Amino acid sequence: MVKPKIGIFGLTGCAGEQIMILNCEDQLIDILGAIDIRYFPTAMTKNDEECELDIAFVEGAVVQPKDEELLKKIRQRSKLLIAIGTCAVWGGLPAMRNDVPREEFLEKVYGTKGKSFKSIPAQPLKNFVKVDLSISGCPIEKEQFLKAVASLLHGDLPLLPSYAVCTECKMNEYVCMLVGENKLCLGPITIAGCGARCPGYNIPCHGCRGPVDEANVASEVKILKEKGFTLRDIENRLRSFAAQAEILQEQFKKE
Amino acid sequence: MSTRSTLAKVKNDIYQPYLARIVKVLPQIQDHLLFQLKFEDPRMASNFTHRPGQFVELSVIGSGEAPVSISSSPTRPGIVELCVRKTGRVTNALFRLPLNALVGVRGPYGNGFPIDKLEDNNLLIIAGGLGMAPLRSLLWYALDNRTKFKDIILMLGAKTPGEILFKYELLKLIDRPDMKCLLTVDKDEEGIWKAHFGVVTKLFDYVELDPATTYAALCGPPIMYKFVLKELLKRNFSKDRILMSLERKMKCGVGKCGHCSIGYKYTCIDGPIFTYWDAINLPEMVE
Amino acid sequence: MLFYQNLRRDLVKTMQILKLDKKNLNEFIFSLNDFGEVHAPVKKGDKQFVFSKLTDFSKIKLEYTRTILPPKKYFHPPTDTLFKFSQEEGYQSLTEELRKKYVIFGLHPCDIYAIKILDLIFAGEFVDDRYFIRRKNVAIIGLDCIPDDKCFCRSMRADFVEDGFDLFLSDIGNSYLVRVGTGRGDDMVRKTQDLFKEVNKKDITEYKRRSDEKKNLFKVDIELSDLPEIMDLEYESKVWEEIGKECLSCGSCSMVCPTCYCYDVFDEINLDANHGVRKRQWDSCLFKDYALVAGGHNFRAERSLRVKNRFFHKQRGFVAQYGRPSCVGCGRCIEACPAKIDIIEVINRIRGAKL
Amino acid sequence: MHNSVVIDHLCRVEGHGGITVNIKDGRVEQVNVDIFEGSRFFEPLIIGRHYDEIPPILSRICAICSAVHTITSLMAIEDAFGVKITPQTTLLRDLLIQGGNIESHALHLFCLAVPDYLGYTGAISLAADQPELVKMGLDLKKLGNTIQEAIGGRAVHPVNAVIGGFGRLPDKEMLFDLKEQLKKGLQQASATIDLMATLKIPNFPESPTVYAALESIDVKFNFFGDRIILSTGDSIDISKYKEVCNEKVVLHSHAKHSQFKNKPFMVGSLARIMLNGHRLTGEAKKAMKKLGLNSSSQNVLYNNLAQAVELVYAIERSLEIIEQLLKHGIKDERPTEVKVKAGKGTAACEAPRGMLFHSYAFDNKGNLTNADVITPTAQNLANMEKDLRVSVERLINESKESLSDKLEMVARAYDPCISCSVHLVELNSK
Ligand SMILES: Cc1cc2nc3c(=O)[nH]c(=O)nc-3n(C[C@H](O)[C@H](O)[C@H](O)COP(=O)(O)OP(=O)(O)OC[C@H]3O[C@@H](n4cnc5c(N)ncnc54)[C@H](O)[C@@H]3O)c2cc1C
Ligand code: SF4
Ligand code: SF4
Ligand code: SF4
Repeated sequence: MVKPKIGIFGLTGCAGEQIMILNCEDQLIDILGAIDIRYFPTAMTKNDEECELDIAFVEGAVVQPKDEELLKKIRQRSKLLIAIGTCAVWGGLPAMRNDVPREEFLEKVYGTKGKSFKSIPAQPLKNFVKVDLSISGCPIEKEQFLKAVASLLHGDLPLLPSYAVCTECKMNEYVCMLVGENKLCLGPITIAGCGARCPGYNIPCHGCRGPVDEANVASEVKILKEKGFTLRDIENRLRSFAAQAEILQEQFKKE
Repeated sequence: MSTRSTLAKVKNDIYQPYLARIVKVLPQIQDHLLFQLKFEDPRMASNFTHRPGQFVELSVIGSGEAPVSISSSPTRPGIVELCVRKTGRVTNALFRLPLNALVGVRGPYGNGFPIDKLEDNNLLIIAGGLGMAPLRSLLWYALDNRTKFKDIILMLGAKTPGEILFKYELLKLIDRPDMKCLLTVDKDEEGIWKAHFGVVTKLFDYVELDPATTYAALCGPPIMYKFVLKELLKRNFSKDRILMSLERKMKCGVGKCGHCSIGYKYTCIDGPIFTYWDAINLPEMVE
Repeated sequence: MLFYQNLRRDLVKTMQILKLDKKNLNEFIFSLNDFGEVHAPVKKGDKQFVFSKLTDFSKIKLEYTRTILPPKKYFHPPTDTLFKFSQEEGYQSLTEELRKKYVIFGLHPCDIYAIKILDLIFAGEFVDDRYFIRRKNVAIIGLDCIPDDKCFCRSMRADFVEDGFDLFLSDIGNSYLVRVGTGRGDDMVRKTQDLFKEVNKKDITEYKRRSDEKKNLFKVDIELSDLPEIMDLEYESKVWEEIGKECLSCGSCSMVCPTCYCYDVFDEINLDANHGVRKRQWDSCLFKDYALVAGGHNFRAERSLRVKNRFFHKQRGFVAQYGRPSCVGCGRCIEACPAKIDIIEVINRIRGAKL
Repeated sequence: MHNSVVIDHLCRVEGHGGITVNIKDGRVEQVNVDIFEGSRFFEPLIIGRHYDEIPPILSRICAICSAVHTITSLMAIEDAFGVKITPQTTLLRDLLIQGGNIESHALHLFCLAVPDYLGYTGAISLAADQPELVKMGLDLKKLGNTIQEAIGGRAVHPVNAVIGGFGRLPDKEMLFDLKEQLKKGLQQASATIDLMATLKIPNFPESPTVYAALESIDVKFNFFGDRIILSTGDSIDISKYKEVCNEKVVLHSHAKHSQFKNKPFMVGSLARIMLNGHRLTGEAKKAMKKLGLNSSSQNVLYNNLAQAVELVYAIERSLEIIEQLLKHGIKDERPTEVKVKAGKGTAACEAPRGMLFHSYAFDNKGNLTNADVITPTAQNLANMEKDLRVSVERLINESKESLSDKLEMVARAYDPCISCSVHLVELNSK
């Protein structure tokens, strides 16, 4: 079997996905045996900047023209482009306040010198190129990544859950943070895959994996309001990880 | 009913797929292949039988399982033929397999056509698109037991000649004196098509049907059902004499996983063949 | 003839009813370890309960209302590995862990009833042996209960059970009436025979008193007899759309329902791209892709249709199939739903009752 | 001889950075560390947010230091509101931070630095030749992650550490389990020291260096502290951290640079060992001696040795914490309640790469009005430029390739966490 050529790229982000990949300590040697890593600057020198790739895993959001350039180049040289992590899939935290002009931020942070930096509103990869598969998570789940790689090696696109965090939360028999504890839990509208990690620690879901396909945001907001949360608190939480998701944008426009 | 579960029950695990080898792959139309499978276990190979209209759960090892109608006739045992359209995860994986690869098969499942009832009647088979896959089994069953049936009529509609499943096999039937094989296409850009043009319902003009002694067996896309049913009802067909094969998502094939349930029926064990009467009495059944 | 009369008398004797002093309960439960790993209701968080392995007697919560997950998790676990596979060897059944023995202590009648319903589903023309092997290896000890405002098992005719348990304990003050339901139950009792006493008149009176009292504690009452017809008539009701707007499709109700059994099946492959396992995992008819088929057609694309389907299947479809609703009125889905969709209220709305 | 060296993309560091060296007439004109990681504007993004949302958001500044970012953020908030935490919480936080240290140091040593010294392009190629060595490194790394998962709920961006305590407490079995793994880890860490002792460490970047670190809060070596100490002899309260990390914007970089009294300084393992190393005990103390680290080491490449020493320390410290927890039994504590009030809070921790500061101001509703985060990598950038310049001056006659390899080595010795340094700092919004 010819080993597929893989590239692991980071645009702008915290490198969480790359770290999670390196965190697959027990499987790393197996993975290296099964694939041919051509580009992974976080882990190796002498990266191949040009070769055709079978699969490109891309982490991070696009926040500057440089990111966009790199992304387009990656698309050109890759058969499959897989967005990994919430930043790449949804825009992530950096896209929290795209309503504020970048110049304002630059000036606040760098003062007058800020003008010489280029910055664009943070956006997910799909706004620029075709994305073949999205594995969200902030960071991605190790298990999910490993299963995805295995599926890809077998020639299939991986199966990812399309249901909400609540489903996993219930399967794990955790105490409900929303119903029982009246906490601001986004589990009902957040895509599963983390095993309802946070409710498992008695922490409400912050929505770090982004919304499910058909998220009933209006109902979620209504429930939270009835519990006494202010629209501001609710909106802030909704904005944290996937403010750019259309289904959430619709909600923001309503208010 | 007896044929349904005897095989699966042998080992007491109703979900157990048995290994079968892909012995031949016959290209059909684009993205459709006919797979000839032979069970690895010789006993399975010789014991496996089914009723036309039944399906198997086909496993592509590592990719998953999907329901597929049996296209071959039980009158020709030893080989199970499946005509598959490439559409998703499992079917794509199936298309990647080389000849002689192993797949998993369990079944046959579903009620199949009520053969005992159909016998001694006229048989009107109406197919559209992939609908020919299960109907081919019925057709050959009837032709191989020719004396048990009265008139046999096949009506098949496709967009173009290039999109007719089992085209060469069916074209040969046109000349067969003991049946009526009516094939129609919407258009033929190459200009070589010699049979009918137009939608499948137009073929009704070429036949005389006695609703009292005829069973109609339908399988095709929803839009076809809509028009064909209208035509049949117009000709006073009893709802009990219209048999249709319905499609629903399936995971287990044996009435447990819930996916194919409509109202209080399971498409997999109560169907996939339903009479029109059953169908209209199930909520959601007919769109 | 005499023979049968004797046999009958024996049968009555074996279906005995005994009495267990409450102070002997712990000792009795301890003895159950010989029949399997004992699981019992314990607290989770501040207000919730779960069936879980008993490690400490002081943790048992006999007065629990309902557990987050129903006992179905013991017979039809959230994820279940069915086979291991490889190209060379095909699919090989995994059965080892099916054989583990459990004793679940403290099931309420509705949960026992629900297991009987699951039995119907997993039996039938194709018998799901995985389910039934587990079923055989789990002993069930029932416990009566006090309904809360979400319980409507009485309406669903699941407030009392005659069978489906090995033993059933009813509180009569200082002791429990213990009904023995099976030979295994009989073995359990005989193992600690000294702990049990004969039932006397007073006990019977007390049992009847409490049983009557329980009937009056239900705050909810649903008329079942004409429900299927009414549901058919209200198939196009606006109520479904209204609920569809509220429903989050989060799946909570299906996960916690003791009689929801739907599952998905998928293959998981290893990094060697050859070996792997086939699993099944709880699914829900409320999920968007539940009825989605290849090519993109969705038989229940709208949420309202999916919500409707759940209620129909419970209260209408199952009746047609098995002569009773599959809902046992445990109240779990009411408690779990973040959107407060309440099956009692839905039924009442469909009936047009004023709320 | 060449005119300029450009390292486009620093490899095996986390994030995007490059080095540009301009040479004119055989003289080094300019050395820049360019950070071209995009700006994510963390601080302005969170202005107005409710206090309890701050830690999970700011954890995302950096994946590899996410545990310590979370803890420092929690501490700054607790400082602002006067929340007291229990000794058990303090211990668990320390344990979580040690998990982070083990993971970070093991990753840096085995996947990034050691391959350099042994002449490999990275752990991937090293694994092909010396799988046991890489396996040992991965085991150690995994140990760090296991701790972070057990205590923090996730290896990256912990969820379980919250204001006032923890969401769920570890149970006894879990701690016993960790203890066993840590014991094995300690052996592997000792083996790491033996390995490090054999490495030939070149001295081309050696030059006078100012070190800065938190003064250990304890008599023992520690990652917490209320005062900043420098090798210049200065000692400053952490609330005045700005006097040390006097940040300025430089045009070639999205990260700001820090200088103390107009001099660059170094933070991180080496700085900690230089300033607090005398407080080490046990195996870590022996390791320091074995590796020949003493308070006059001025070679940044020794940072890798210091990391190895700290690897031993972190494991020993974790064991110590677990012993204490087991001795007293895990108490079922709920997080301390927060009483919100207007105010400011500052906290500092030693992150794997050096001092980390979080400083916030809140209004009386508990909404954030001001935030300032200074990461170690940002503090190190100026010093890194200094070391690079020294190195170029000494190596100016080497081939371009060898020069750039060596410069990369210097940059990597700092273990820069570039994404960390480029979130932005200092914001005064009214
Ligand atoms: C009774 C019956 C007979 C069928 N006969 C044939 C046939 O002869 N030839 C043929 O090509 N196709 C047939 N189909 C359709 C075939 O089952 C689907 O095309 C197939 O399941 C797609 O699987 P996939 O994994 O490639 O697609 P995906 O979209 O990846 O589907 C994933 C899974 O969903 C389920 N699923 C998806 N679509 C369907 C569907 N239409 N029906 C049932 N389950 C579905 C399956 O479990 C499948 O594995 C039949 C369906 C039924 C119900
Ligand atoms: S805790 Fe959150 S994720 Fe879990 S069931 Fe409740 S709402 Fe859903
Ligand atoms: S529970 Fe929510 S916030 Fe927590 S990991 Fe899962 S998706 Fe992310
Ligand atoms: S439908 Fe609701 S009340 Fe009825 S059995 Fe299921 S969870 Fe219990």
